[in-house]
Amino acid sequence: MTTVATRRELPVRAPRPSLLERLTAGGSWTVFALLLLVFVLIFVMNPSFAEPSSLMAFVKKAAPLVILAIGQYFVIVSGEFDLSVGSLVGAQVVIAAKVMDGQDELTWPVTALMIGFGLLVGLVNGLVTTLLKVPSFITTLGMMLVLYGAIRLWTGGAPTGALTEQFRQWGRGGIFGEPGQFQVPYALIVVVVLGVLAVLLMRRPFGRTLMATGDNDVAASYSGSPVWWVRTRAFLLSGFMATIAGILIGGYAGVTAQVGEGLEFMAITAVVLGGVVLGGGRGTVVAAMAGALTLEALFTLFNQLGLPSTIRPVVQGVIIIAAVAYAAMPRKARRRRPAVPPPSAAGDAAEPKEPAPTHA
Amino acid sequence: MRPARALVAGAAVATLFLTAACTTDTPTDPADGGGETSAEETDGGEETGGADSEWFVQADYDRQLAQREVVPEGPGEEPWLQAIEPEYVDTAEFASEGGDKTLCFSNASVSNPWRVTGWITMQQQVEVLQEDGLIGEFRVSDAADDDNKQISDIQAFVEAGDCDAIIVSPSTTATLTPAVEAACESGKPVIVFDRGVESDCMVTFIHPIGGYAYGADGAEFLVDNLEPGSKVLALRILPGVDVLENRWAAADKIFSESELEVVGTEFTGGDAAAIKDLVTQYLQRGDVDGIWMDAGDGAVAAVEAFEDAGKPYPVFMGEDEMSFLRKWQDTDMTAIGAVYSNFQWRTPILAAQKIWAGEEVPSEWVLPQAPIEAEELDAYLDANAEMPSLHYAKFGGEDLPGFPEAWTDR
Amino acid sequence: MSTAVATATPTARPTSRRRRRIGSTEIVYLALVGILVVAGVLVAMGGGNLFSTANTAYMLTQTSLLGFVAIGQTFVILCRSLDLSVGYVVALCSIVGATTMAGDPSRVWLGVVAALAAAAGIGLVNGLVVTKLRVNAFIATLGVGLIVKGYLDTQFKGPAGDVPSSFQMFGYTRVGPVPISTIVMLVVAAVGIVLLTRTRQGYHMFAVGGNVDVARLSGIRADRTVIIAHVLCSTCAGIAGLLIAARFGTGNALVYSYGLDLDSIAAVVLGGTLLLGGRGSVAGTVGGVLILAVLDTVFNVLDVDPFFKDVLRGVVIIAAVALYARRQIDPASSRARFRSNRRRDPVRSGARPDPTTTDGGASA
Amino acid sequence: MTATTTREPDAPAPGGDRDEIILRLRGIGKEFFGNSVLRDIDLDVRAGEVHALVGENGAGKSTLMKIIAGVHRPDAGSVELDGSAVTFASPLAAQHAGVSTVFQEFNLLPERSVAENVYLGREPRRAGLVDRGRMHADTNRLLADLGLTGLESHQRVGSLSVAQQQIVEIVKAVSYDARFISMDEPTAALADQEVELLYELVRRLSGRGVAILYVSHRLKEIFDLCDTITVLKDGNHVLTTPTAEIDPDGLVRTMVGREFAGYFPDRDPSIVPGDVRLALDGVGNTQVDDVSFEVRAGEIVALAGLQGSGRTEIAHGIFGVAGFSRGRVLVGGRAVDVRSPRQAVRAGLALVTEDRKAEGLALGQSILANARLVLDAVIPRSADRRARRIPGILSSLELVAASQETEVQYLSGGNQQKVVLAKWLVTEPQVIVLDEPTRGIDVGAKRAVYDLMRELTANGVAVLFISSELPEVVAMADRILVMRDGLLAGQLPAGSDEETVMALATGAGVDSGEHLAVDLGAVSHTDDLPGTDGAGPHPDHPSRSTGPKEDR
Repeated sequence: MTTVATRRELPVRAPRPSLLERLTAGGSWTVFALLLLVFVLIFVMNPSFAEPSSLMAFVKKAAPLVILAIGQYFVIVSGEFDLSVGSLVGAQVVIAAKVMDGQDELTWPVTALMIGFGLLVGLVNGLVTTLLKVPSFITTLGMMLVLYGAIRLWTGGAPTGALTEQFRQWGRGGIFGEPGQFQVPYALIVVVVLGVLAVLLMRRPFGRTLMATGDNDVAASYSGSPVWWVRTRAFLLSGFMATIAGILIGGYAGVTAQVGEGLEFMAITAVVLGGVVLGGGRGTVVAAMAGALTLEALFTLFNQLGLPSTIRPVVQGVIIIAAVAYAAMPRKARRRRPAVPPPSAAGDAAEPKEPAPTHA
Repeated sequence: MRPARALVAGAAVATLFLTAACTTDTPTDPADGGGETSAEETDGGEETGGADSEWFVQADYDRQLAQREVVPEGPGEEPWLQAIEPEYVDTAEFASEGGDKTLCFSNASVSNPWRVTGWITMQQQVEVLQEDGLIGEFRVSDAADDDNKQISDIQAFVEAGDCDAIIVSPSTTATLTPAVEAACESGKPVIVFDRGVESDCMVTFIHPIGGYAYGADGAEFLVDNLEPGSKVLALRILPGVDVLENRWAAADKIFSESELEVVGTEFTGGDAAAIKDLVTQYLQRGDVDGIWMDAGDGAVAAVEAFEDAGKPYPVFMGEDEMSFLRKWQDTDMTAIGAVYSNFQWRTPILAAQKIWAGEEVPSEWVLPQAPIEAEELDAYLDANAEMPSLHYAKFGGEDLPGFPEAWTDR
Repeated sequence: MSTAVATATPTARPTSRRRRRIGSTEIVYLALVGILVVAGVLVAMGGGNLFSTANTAYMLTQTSLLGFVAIGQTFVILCRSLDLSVGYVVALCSIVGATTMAGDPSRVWLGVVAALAAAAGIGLVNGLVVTKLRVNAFIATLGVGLIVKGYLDTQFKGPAGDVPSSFQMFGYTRVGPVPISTIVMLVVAAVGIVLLTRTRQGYHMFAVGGNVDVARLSGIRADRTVIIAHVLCSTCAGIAGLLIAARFGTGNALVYSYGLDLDSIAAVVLGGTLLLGGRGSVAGTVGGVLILAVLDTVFNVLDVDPFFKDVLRGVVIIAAVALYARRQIDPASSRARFRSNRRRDPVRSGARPDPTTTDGGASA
Repeated sequence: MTATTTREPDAPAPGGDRDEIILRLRGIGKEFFGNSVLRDIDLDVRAGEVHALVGENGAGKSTLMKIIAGVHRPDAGSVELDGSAVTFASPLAAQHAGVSTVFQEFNLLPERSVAENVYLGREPRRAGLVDRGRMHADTNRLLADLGLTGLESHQRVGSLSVAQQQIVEIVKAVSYDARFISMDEPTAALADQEVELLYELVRRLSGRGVAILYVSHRLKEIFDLCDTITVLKDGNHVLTTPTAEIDPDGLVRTMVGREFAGYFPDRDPSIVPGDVRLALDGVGNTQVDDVSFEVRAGEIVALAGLQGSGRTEIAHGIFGVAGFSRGRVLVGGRAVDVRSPRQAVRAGLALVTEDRKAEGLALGQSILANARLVLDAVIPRSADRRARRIPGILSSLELVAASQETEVQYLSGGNQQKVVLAKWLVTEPQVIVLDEPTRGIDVGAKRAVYDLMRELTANGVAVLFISSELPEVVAMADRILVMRDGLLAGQLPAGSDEETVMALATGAGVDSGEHLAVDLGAVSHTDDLPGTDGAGPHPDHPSRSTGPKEDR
């Protein structure tokens, strides 16, 4: 807002802010800077990482988290949480292995089954949260326990069966070239496609409604948006993305008992790292994906540094806090966010220069 | 605020007075021995335990390595009844007529495939004895890896007082010691297996040779099969678990005395994705000729990392987990399947049987523990053909009535 | 999470004596009684007795550990914050305590003080990061937790330290069926109740959690209040750590894998405290912990498959909170019902109190 | 102290130090970013005096209040309390010095009791613990002193009526032993019958020698209540006069610089009501009962009545927010069963809610996003196509902002309301329900709303117009329906005078004399954005132009 606008026509876009302004505006640039920095460091540490095949290997590893971040983004931007994705990923892999049990002809049916299951979990999360009014933190926490237990109950504690090679290609294989040489991983294609779709979706009416619902669900519902269904769809998307992530992880590394553990926190961390505000209504999906990439890149960097693996959590913790703290740093008063969830538009706008967020 | 905080502190203080005042069923002070073997602080730089860490006890190391060569007493076709250098103790005091006994088992958890496999074997063994009418009730508490809960579980068994024998598979050696000792004092026969406790109060402590032997089997294999100067990557699950630490301590010792170069020691949490990623990155930085693992979980992922990177297979130390054995056969690489004898899960039940019968049992019941070598591979693959991929070849349940359904369809 | 929790806003608090509606806490204990009855019957049908000394003792022992942590968690949640680092604090304090005592009975006090000091320190850090660095509590405490984890993994390989038997009594002694640890937990709970209902600090926690701007305007140092809540939370976790040490006879770093963080939050919410702060009670939390403990015991006595326990736990937590949400929807007016899940409720919740932005927009 | 004495303007009532000047401002000046929003303001407020501070949007009232309250520091001039110069570091410091301010937003915790709210931050203690007995006793005594029998210290604030909450606010201020209390539009949120409660309280306070600075847009209150009136205009002190020496028209002239006449757009005789667009047939629910009426195409039907009389509930019923459980609703002749706003929109209905911020807007989103919201939410398929009309609508409403990407939270109340209107206009509704559409917005924006209503009728839209401000009801409506206690109390033709309406609304005109005084609120009930007062034409701030000039 740079001029006293007394003209009648509104410009579609605000006048371009200065470079500095853009660099320091909002949380999301932080993540891109960090991402860049980490990659530069990695390249310096280990030039061979810059080789295409190495990068592709990185992509394969990072893809699942990026996709989880997309799903988590939808939920968080609508003002909710999804803690169940981790155990959902685990459940999906185990289901796949047990049901297809290495029979190629079952690959596709099972994939369909998994997607169905993922959507079902999302639906339950969504409906319990929206209709039964259970805080999504609790809903998805419960779902996390349920999935964890149910799956092990079903498989007697340890995953059984096996994944088919065909199924595993998604996470393991690629096109163009032979395994061992450079390949464009399917994972990369999947991520790009889903990423683009997500961006488009957020520009669609649904995306706008989702955003508005996260910002002020009452206003949204008074405007005819079916809040419960909008949020439920966010959970459905999260469930779907978790399924895809499961397919990729299963493909990448096969079946183990631990698969998926802790991913929910990774995903949320990634999204927040991307400057998306817990509580909803702010942030871009691209930044969320960048957050996921940054996180994965960090882990890679730790390896390249030969950082003792027991110290890594320390560094990780410091960096996450630092990044978020930086993004939360008051530049303009209105950029401030309350320090505790959920960030409401309320609060800290205390400077007189602050145009009053008018409120009833 | 000051008042309030003071109050909290005060509460804690008050507590301790209460504590001091009350009568107690605290077990005898485990300080002796406790202090030594339980880990003290290590300097921050040295992070992966190993030969020069508090986890390495030369005497135990030597004993275990020696025990590998000893011919165990007992029937060869029933390794779970064999014992190495047993010192028998008399159990007449526990002898009791009749059947329909109540057998209580405090399980650390069934949170990994190895334990799941063993747990099935144990249940099958119990069923046999229940058929015979010896065991009436088989009461189980699963602590889900929560030491605190397991302590309560054991206490509950003691409280209940109707257990004719208490089997404990401790989730952590040091922390369960007090509870186990309490159990011993209850006068019931106590059987400990897998991980031990820092006490010898139980009637018998059943375990395979141990972590040093396990780690050494793999390390020696790598040393024998790799050119001097070759690079070895050590993949570990997590720090702080004595069994695993011993495995690495032994390997570390052997590697340090060898020409091999250990390019890295990584904790993977047993997560296949993490393992594959780590190995892939090491391969990006240079060749890796050998892989040493402190547990088989995710071994296949490590192998695949080589495939996907288009690198030749390393000399590989895995475990007797079917997925690895099968991969081993498919790829025909130079490998060894270290074994932490899964059939030990049968032994406690049979030990209970003996104890009730008043037969003597070894006070420390050391079961044989031999790795699977290339020439035995096919045999074990055939024997476990139908078994799921996370099954363990040396589960020793082939002769149980439930075989194979009990293990195949869980 | 935000909006759904807000459904609770229009319920009556016990504070209004006249036409007082039955409060959340009462509900929790009613639920507890209900569960006890059902469970007792189930066990009885199985030929057991849920209330045998053994089972009672087991039940109560189970409450102590989670109890301490959840009581602490109540303070931060009341302040609209959250603490995901408690698990790591417990682990750390078990080790700090045990290593400081080093098997020497005369050093018990030193160990206790050291452990609690360490805990308070971490709480202070949590509070500072949340308030001064304005990092969302979820991320802040997650990060601090990771840092502690890294320290533990690096410095301590598994069990460390040695607790003299005199202090192990804290873990094992019982008065009748009631373990000392449970008594201590109840003492701490009592302190917590006094703190929240009888001290300014407690009043201020409700205020900060209810509406931080109102609190500020009334001269409450909001940041300080949140920091103190975090310090208290960690301190309680520290006591839990000492309990662990006493029961283990040593400290154990791996305690952080017990999932105390999420369990404690679940217990607090189960106890009827709003996840968004401003309303709740320690008494309720203790009730929530008891409910979880009873379930644990019953599952144990009935020999329920460990994995099935997780399923049931999950279901119970969701169901319980769903029930609260039901009754928390204010029947007073249809509009209230409709607005129930709004984030800013203008007049009725006295929202948007920033004195510097008084605009002409009339409230309705 | 009773009403009569407070109404003696020039001669404040007898009794000791009633002339003593409690608060004295001299040459107060304030600049924000180089443009001055207050220039050389002098103000004396005496003990026991109720001193009105009036002025149009941007006149500087809020800034002045905030300087007194210790929110802002003056750049020039001095604030004297009891003759000694003071500077308050914070609102709290001011409060402890006996200078309290009752802001518009309630600074209350709904979950806590009255006592806990009143003593928040300074709870009485004994032995380190909060002395709850004393706290409640003190609160009850305070309430008794102020003759507030309806309130009780244990009540949960969230369970109180808006008026009671407002009173708790004031009680809180008083509890600081305030010698000076400034109130910013204390009646803004109150229904007329509730206002009396507040009057009573204010009079008691002044009776106790408290000096009161009373900011209001409702001239009726000012003339009912205040002894002295100070008018600010564009940051300058224009006039201070005893109430008796000025009449409403003169006052409006001084503050608005505009005659009242011709303020409302005239009815266009060419518009004749068409078919029935909206018909309610004996509808009812928990809030209202047995309400039947029709709204025709091109007709403006006003729904008048006191707050809580069920007007808004009717709107919410029609719109499916809290649907009717009885009776039928017909839209365009077809019976519709509207169970949600979504269905309402589909049926061709639109509702401009009374609470802009809470129900109308996603404050963190852009103007465009908000304007598109209904389209995106209800008819996503054609949303993009129909959204193309938005820029045109926005500019026809003369919305002022830097760009469509501006987040609405940075707009003035008036411009925000225009966004809400645009959001609904773009859906081309058959029936539009306007619930207090002019509340809390400035003159210019109000005029825009009135013009829009006429324009809508010209286009054959049926308008249901809910308002508390009688002048606009009388001036705009073709028919006036009056609600009372959830029932339709009666229907009045266009041009009925306010007395009749009020009589009907209050029931048989009991003491309706109270309400006969002309309420020019419609004219002067302007939007006091601190931003407007504060930032002025600061680059970072569009709402400046929502000042009086906007409607020229």
